[in-house]
Amino acid sequence: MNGFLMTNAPALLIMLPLIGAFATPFIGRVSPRVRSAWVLLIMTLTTLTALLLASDVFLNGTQIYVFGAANPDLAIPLDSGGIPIRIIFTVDAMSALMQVIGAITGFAVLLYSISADRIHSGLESFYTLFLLMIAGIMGMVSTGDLFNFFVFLEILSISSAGLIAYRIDGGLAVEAALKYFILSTIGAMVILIGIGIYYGEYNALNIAMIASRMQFTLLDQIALVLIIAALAMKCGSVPMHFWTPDAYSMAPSSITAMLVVASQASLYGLFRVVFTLYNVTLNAMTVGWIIIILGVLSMVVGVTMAIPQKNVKRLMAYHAISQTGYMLLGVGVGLAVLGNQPLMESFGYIAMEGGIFHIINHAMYKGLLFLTAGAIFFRIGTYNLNKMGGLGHSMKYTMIFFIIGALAIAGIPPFNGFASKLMIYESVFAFNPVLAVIAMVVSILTLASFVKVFHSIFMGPKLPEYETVQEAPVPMLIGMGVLAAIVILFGLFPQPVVDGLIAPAAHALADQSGYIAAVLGGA
Amino acid sequence: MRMSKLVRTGADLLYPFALIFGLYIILHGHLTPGGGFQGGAVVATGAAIVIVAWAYEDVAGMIRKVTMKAQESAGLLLFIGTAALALGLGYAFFTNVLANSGSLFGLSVPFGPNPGELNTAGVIPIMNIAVGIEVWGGLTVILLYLLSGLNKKEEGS
Amino acid sequence: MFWNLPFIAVATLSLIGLATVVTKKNLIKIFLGINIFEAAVNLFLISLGYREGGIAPIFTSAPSTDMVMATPQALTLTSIVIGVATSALLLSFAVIIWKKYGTIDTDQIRRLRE
Amino acid sequence: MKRGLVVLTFVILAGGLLLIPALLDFGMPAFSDMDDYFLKNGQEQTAANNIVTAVVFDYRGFDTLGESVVLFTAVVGVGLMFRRMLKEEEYEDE
Repeated sequence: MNGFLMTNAPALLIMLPLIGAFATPFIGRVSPRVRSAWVLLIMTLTTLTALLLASDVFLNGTQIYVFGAANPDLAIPLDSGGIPIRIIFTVDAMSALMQVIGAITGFAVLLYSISADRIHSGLESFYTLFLLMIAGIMGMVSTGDLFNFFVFLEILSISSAGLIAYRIDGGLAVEAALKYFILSTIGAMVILIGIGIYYGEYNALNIAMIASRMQFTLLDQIALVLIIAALAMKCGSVPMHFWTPDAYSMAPSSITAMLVVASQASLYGLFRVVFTLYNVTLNAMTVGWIIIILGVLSMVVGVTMAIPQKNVKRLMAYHAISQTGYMLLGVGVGLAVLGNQPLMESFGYIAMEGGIFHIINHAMYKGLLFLTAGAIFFRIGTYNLNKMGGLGHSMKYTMIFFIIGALAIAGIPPFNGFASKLMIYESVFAFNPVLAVIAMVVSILTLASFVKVFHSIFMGPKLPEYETVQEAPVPMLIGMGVLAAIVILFGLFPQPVVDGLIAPAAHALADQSGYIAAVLGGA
Repeated sequence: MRMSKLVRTGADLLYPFALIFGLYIILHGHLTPGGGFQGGAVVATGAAIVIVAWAYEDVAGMIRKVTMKAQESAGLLLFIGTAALALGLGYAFFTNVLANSGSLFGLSVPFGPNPGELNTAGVIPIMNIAVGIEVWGGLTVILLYLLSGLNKKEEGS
Repeated sequence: MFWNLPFIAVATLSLIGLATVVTKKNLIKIFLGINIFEAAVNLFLISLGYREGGIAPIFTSAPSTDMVMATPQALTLTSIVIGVATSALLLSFAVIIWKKYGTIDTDQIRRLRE
Repeated sequence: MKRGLVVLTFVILAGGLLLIPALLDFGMPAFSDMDDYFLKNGQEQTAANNIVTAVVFDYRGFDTLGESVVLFTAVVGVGLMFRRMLKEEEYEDE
């Protein structure tokens, strides 16, 4: 039984949420309580599978799963002459890390959502789409096949668009969803053109196979530009960021926290293409600088747009853009010195680790912040900062969670944001001091912005219209508490996390030949 | 809006033919061009003709959203169940366990052109049927939803 | 390069589609632009698999075994179904927008801008 | 400024797309080993005469599952849009 689970964990990771999603409309007819229990059960099982798979990957190295083969470990059929012909899931340390992020955030968000979205209609469909979103994220981060990546990307964007429009809200939410969906459809089609170019050149769809045949011709450069542009748009980096504030602010808060993870799955795709598909064949300095510039622009533009916002979720969305910049900056610096082993050893790996550590930290604290915004909305019915005030008297726990999230995003010491930002500062300073200074200034501006938000939400006298406001319900607090606990834990003990999870992920990402060898065998 | 009697009768007459043609495409997916998606789309087109010819209120009684949704979910569950069949037998997800097995759809085929035999291809015909059921239900229910959404506006304004 | 006509058609069609998306103000026309772009991508995929003189890869009563590549056709099939699903959701968004705002002109669908 | 950005993206995209016909040869793929494998062994391994179906449902069956899921997702999403809303859900947020 254990062996069966271990072997088939990658398939189960997709199957469980899918079966859960297909059955939810039926089960939803029985009673809301049964439906909640069912969704929670499926999510728990998915989380356990993800953790099991991740532990397996971190202990025993990259796991592959071949769909449709008699033996799921045999990537290359004996008679095929050394080419993989089926869809292969390749779960290396980086994928496993992303799966853990998706699973834990999904679990916490679901706990929160069961209580927070109770008053709405159409909840069977809501949870169906939620599970499909989880399946999309899991598929995107674990697949080793480009076309499969595209299919899961589409599952993710369609379910996200449906969920962003969920509240309808006099058409506003639909408008935000429409904007997001038009952009992501065009983005996905552009990615498909890139995949088609690879297929036309190398007659392969498997990432490892294309990587082993990669010659970096002019066509490959076109494909690289198309894919980087589309994925940078999907992860909300600056030149194409304008969908982010709309979508993040109009979605239900629980979904916004998941959208953060969804955009990080696109970020993962970007890193996977650059590092695994191309690696040293591309001009690492140029592409690295492109990604660094995208990152710096995102950081600066995000934070400057955030400061004047009146809507608390829009403000947080602009901060999300700014934090995405840190990840791009860290990993971009790692890419810029890729192939140069001494520089890589001295600061390249640390920069990549910082960027990747920031992905997991960002998912946790930004999810936490969006959930607190949702809790406030749940009780007082508005996101407008000018209408809030004095809530610290009645919503103490929410206030504490907000403080934890805000200090973490600003990079204040005992929280996890500090740990990853410190790694980024140190390594980026060694690469180019100006970039490090910009990163620090952005961090200070973030702190200033959140101090202002904190003041206008929680401080001041109790307002008369919020006399009867109570603390958020317990399940919502538990959901926020899970994320807050992780934020504090990672902040207090960053070293074991970096050594155990982040460093293997960064090395797996940079190590193209290891990835190819895991699929194609040999080297 | 109900169309003229000529159109309605014509649509009713066309519907069984579309149904049979679609089912033929679904069932022969592993032998001739076509398959579950294409056949399902043909059947759904038959339903679309009926929907266009009759008014929404008439169609809502004939083709029910709930049944179509259930049909779609059932098709998907059959599809994923067929794929998971291999897991139970100790192979990887999506393995074609019935091909060349001698049982249902289990005749083997040698290489080269041949006239075609329906009882071949293992799980592929089953998956074709499952996908056909799903697409049939899915496309029809999308049409019904869009139509009902447009109808509500007319009532309101 | 006359023999590369399908690829030239792909480039032209995608530019037409994208230009429609960028310049038109009517939501339905924007969706049509997206559909044209999707059609261009599908055409691109299917032309990648063509081999000169090949027939469709179906062995039932096939006149020869010199066949075109099968994978692009499978990919195109997937892509078409995804396009259908996308169009359905986009159209339903347009219906809701029309019901709530009374217009499908993108210049007037600007209530989110703050 | 925004207009200029759009035009710039457009020109770059047009250049990239028009390079494709100049660089790829129609009807003469450089590699074809994966598809030759399907054509040669597909009939015996899957017992299906239609190799496209064999690829769709056997070799790349997982993609097809994803594709059906996309359709299912769209149906659920459309259903969500046209659901009957409760009274207390209708709020305008500033």
